[in-house]
Amino acid sequence: MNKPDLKVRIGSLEMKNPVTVASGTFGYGPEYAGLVDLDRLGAITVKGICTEPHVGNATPRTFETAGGMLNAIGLPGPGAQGFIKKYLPFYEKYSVPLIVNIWGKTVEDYSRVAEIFNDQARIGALEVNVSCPNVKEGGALYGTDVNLFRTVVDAVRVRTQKPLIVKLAPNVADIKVFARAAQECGAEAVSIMNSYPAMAIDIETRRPQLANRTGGLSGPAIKPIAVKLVWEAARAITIPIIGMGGIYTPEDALEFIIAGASAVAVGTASFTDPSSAVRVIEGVEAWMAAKGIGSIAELRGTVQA
Amino acid sequence: MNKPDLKVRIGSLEMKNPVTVASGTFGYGPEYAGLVDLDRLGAITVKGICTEPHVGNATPRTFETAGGMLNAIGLPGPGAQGFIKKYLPFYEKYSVPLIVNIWGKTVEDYSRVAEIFNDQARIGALEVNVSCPNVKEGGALYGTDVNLFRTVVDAVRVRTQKPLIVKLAPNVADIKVFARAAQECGAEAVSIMNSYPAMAIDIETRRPQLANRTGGLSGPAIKPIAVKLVWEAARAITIPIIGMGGIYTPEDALEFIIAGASAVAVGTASFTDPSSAVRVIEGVEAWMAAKGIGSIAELRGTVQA
Amino acid sequence: MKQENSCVLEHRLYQGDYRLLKLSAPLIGPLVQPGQFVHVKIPRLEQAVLRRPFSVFKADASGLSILYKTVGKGTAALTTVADGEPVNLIGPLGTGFPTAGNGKTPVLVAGGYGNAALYLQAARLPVKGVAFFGGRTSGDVLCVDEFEALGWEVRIATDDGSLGRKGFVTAALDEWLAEQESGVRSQGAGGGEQNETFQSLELFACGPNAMLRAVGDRALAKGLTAWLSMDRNMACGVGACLTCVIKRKTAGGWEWARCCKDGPVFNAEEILWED
Amino acid sequence: MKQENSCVLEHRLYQGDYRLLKLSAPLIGPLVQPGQFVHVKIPRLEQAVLRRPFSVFKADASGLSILYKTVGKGTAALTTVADGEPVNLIGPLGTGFPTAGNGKTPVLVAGGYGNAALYLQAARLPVKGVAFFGGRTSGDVLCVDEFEALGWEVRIATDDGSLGRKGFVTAALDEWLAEQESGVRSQGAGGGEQNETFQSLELFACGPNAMLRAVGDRALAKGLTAWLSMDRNMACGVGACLTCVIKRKTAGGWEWARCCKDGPVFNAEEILWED
Ligand SMILES: Cc1cc2nc3c(=O)[nH]c(=O)nc-3n(C[C@H](O)[C@H](O)[C@H](O)COP(=O)(O)OP(=O)(O)OC[C@H]3O[C@@H](n4cnc5c(N)ncnc54)[C@H](O)[C@@H]3O)c2cc1C
Ligand SMILES: Cc1cc2nc3c(=O)[nH]c(=O)nc-3n(C[C@H](O)[C@H](O)[C@H](O)COP(=O)(O)OP(=O)(O)OC[C@H]3O[C@@H](n4cnc5c(N)ncnc54)[C@H](O)[C@@H]3O)c2cc1C
Ligand SMILES: Cc1cc2nc3c(=O)[nH]c(=O)nc-3n(C[C@H](O)[C@H](O)[C@H](O)COP(=O)(O)O)c2cc1C
Ligand SMILES: Cc1cc2nc3c(=O)[nH]c(=O)nc-3n(C[C@H](O)[C@H](O)[C@H](O)COP(=O)(O)O)c2cc1C
Ligand code: FES
Ligand code: FES
Repeated sequence: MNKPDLKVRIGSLEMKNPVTVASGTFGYGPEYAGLVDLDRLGAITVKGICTEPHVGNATPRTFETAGGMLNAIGLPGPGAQGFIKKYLPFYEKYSVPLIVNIWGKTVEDYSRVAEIFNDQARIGALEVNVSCPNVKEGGALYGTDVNLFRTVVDAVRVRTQKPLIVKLAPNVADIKVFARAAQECGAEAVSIMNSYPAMAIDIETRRPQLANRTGGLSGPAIKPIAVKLVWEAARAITIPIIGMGGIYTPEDALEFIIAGASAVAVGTASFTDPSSAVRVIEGVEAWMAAKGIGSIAELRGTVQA
Repeated sequence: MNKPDLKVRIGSLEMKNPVTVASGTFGYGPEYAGLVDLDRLGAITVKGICTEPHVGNATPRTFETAGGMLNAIGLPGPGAQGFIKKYLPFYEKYSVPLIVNIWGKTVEDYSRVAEIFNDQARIGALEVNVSCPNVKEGGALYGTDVNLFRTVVDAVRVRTQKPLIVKLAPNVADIKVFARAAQECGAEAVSIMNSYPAMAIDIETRRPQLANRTGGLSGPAIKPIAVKLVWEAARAITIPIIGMGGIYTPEDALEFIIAGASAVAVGTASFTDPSSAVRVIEGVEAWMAAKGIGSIAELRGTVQA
Repeated sequence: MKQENSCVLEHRLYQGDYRLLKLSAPLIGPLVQPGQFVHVKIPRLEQAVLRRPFSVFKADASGLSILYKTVGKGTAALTTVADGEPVNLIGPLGTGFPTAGNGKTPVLVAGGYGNAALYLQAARLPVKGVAFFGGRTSGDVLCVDEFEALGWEVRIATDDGSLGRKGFVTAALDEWLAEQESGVRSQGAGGGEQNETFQSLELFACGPNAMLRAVGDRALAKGLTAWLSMDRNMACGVGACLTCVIKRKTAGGWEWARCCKDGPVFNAEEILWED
Repeated sequence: MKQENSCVLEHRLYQGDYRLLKLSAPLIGPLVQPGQFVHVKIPRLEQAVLRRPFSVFKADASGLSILYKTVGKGTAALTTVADGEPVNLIGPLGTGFPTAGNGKTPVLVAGGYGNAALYLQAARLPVKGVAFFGGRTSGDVLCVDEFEALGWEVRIATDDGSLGRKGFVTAALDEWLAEQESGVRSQGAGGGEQNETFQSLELFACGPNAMLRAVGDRALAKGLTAWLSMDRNMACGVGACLTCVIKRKTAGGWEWARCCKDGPVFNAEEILWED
């Protein structure tokens, strides 16, 4: 049984296997370093960062639901310079590729943060979050109005030579429109999907369970939605797709790859079990080896549909 | 402890309690009659019917997922005349209000089926399904393109004096647009939500788990999405909302009502437990009585958000 | 059709991969007809919205039992239920086997859990005949003693030859049918009577789809009546959701028939097989 | 911080609504510092994506135990785990209690599971002092004997007066603090020494937020150091998700601090309470 070739490329970013972690579920890297061998991962994707430090939402920020959870963290973070100072040095001792998730309140914000990170050699790619359901400023609209969407992607594109991954919003009538727009604007990849706008209410207090009122649904509950979106997008574009949404097992990851994803991200699963991402990598490799599948490319998008 | 007033009105349709069943999960009525006292329900909503008999999709038609299920039944049915002959007589021995879910492949289909049912006194209201994820013909687009949506609702409206409930598609960027359009076109209510377009793939065969390739996700998994959509729509319109999506317990139903729904439908829960709808009714009544809440109107939309 | 909160009376390994689960079911038990099934809410499998259908193996006022094999997450969860634990049932469901026609000689054909599904039929048929049981290996062939105790002649075939003859159960059936046909022909003088004896055979089958189809095809080819119990994924179990449909021939073509309500047992004649 | 597949060594009703769960944890057990917690994957609760945090009650190489109360679906599911069943743990997590300052006299204040969370601290502090335990009723006051056996003086208050004095634990604490303050004042001659004795009190508290805030306010008002173990909903438990934040005062204003990583124990001085 030969070892299958798990390598995946997103523009100049080389991942030795197709598994990264989903932004916001793995902190900035150090948090899980005691439990997870970071260099086993195909890449680390860190929590969304904007130009300036941001406080995010009030608490409660998460709530568990059937087969999933809501979050409305609201993108608190140290800002671009804070991230560079506080977290980039940590990566010197690791070889794992680094994807930084960026966001902004304005188009100008997006391009500034992209520009700041463009100089940082340790950063392998930027993931542009135009789909955070939890910040009032623009965020949501950038992901669901295709003109605004293009404006943001264009603005970021001109400021960075790094591979650009555009993270699509799931709550649109036709994901293909946004996938194509991202490709046309010169993105190297899209990631699908962000958490789905959702809500839960405490019937006793009649207050939302999240301080932000609404939040994003993630976890196994949304997996079938994500697989569908990946499958649709894969037939509309030629750039790679990073699939995510409820991936817990190697089988889940394979389902996304067969649907059309080139790589996948493990998100909520890390909360349930921090070893999830590594288990997924090992399982994908073992499954491919057992079936004699030589490479991810051989598997990608092979769904008979 | 006084008995709370559970009555709800949808135009001329009077429901003695706010709980109906979701179209397609309760057959045409007779199927569950041996297990459920149909006259306990606020209304029965039957499976989607179109002018002519329709065969629906190939099998497999359903697939279980985490906290939910996919279905792509594809609206098989006896057609309008078939329904009238085969099922309407059954309702003579019951007093439960009857809501008939209608669909069409063309705008003309919609208006014809509405017209056929307009003469049937036993039918209390029509629910217009513009959001079935599982028929290729038009269906999906009618629910996500607001101009087509208006065309369908207008066409049905002119052909029937019965209360019109428009069933909205969840996979839109802004549900308020469709809720308002339904109200403006003269609908008496909207129902939210239909199952969410989704997919699952068997990694061994690399074939979709459903013959139709994609299907609709329903069940507890989608409840937080549905609650959010109901909450948003409730702030945009004044006509009643029938909320649905993963309702299993009285608390779930109360959550939808507090979010802004006037009535609710129990769907997938009937598969898990046929007594779900009656349990929900009894539980809602008991909860309201215990809290001294006199009527549904007192509770509706009272979320502090 | 009732919904009943039953409770586990007995739960143990039965044979091979199969477990026996006996449940108290004073409401449902006495109503069960051969070939009917119960729709089981698997305890502790909270994330599962669907019940699981199982044929009734035995049933009377003392309870109802099923024989099941672990094949997925539902049946895996079922293995953990303990004596006294509550289990919610809906049943009896479906249209089971008819009794054999007047003067007919019943022939049973079963594979896998089909043996369990046919047990009540074997017990209640007024005439006993021959039962053909197939399985991958000897462990898959269930209840042989019990059928023999009921007075049935049991013929076994296993894929690996570990019990009975080696090969498919349909091969054993073929051989026997040929014997019957020619045996009768060579004995008699004219054609009428022998044909009648052979034609008196009535088949009742439950097992994998491929087996059912093979049994049905043989029966149709030879002009015999065959009743096939079809296994189809189910959601509601009561005829409401239209998940479990198969194509049933009609005068003009075909219509959908629901395995959970119109079946699971169908006359082989009615079934329009898809490939 | 380790992830460990532990296994149930003991599981029983402890007192009132609380159960004791003892787990084998050769990796995590020996590392636990007082006030730290473990993040528990509740077995059989498959639809739940989140772990549940529990303070470590006791821990050594033989295992670690928690005391928990059933309040929701996770803790309800936990009550069904059986001896020998595997339970996945992450721990020890968080920044626990510091040891008491040099020459300080420790005072413990606890409500509910706080008693369990403070036990290791009580056991490991070099000096024993007074422990104030509160609860709704006598059944909620845990481990009194065990604290006494460690050499602590235990003072109890219950809302219904069924054990100890009637009222909030903070009322008992207030009275005692006032006694200490004035007692010292009336005994001594000058002001310096008495003040020093009173100022030597160092508070360690765990319990409901309202209680913690009350303890913190008193401490700040009287210039005492108080360490409060905060209970916040958690997702990751390791500092990655930013679910469990509280406001921590900074020179310029405040910043978020994560209860799971920077806490759960904070100096009362640091906490910016929200209303
Ligand atoms: C009328 C009828 C009678 C049956 N009688 C028996 C019996 O007596 N003993 C026995 O061992 N099995 C029987 N089965 C099959 C049994 O229902 C399945 O093995 C069981 O549903 C598998 O569930 P799972 O969760 O373990 O498998 P999974 O594959 O994890 O189930 C996933 C989904 O697929 C469905 N599914 C999977 N396999 C089947 C199948 N073969 N038939 C129908 N649905 C399936 C499940 O119900 C569930 O919805 C019968 C099926 C039918 C339709
Ligand atoms: C650091 C720390 C230590 C703790 N130590 C103990 C202990 O020793 N003994 C004990 O009985 N309890 C302790 N708790 C509280 C315990 O975590 C909750 O009672 C438990 O999570 C409730 O889960 P549930 O599923 O039963 O409740 P549900 O209300 O059904 O839970 C739903 C969600 O809310 C969260 N949640 C609910 N209540 C709390 C709470 N009070 N704190 C944090 N999250 C909550 C759950 O984790 C879950 O995500 C501690 C909490 C923290 C933060
Ligand atoms: C707690 C939490 C925080 C998140 N923060 C971010 C973020 O900062 N930026 C972003 O693009 N996505 C964020 N997401 C979305 C995830 O990256 C991912 O798209 C989503 O959770 C679906 O994957 P999953 O179901 O595997 O978690 C967050 C998700 C969670 C649960
Ligand atoms: C098996 C099945 C069949 C359905 N058929 C219809 C239908 O015919 N017409 C329709 O408007 N909705 C149909 N639906 C959608 C439901 O009415 C409901 O909107 C959806 O399932 C969400 O509710 P739930 O989560 O409670 O099931 C169907 C759903 C299921 C599961
Ligand atoms: S399973 Fe629902 S119709 Fe048969
Ligand atoms: S629980 Fe995730 S940061 Fe504390």
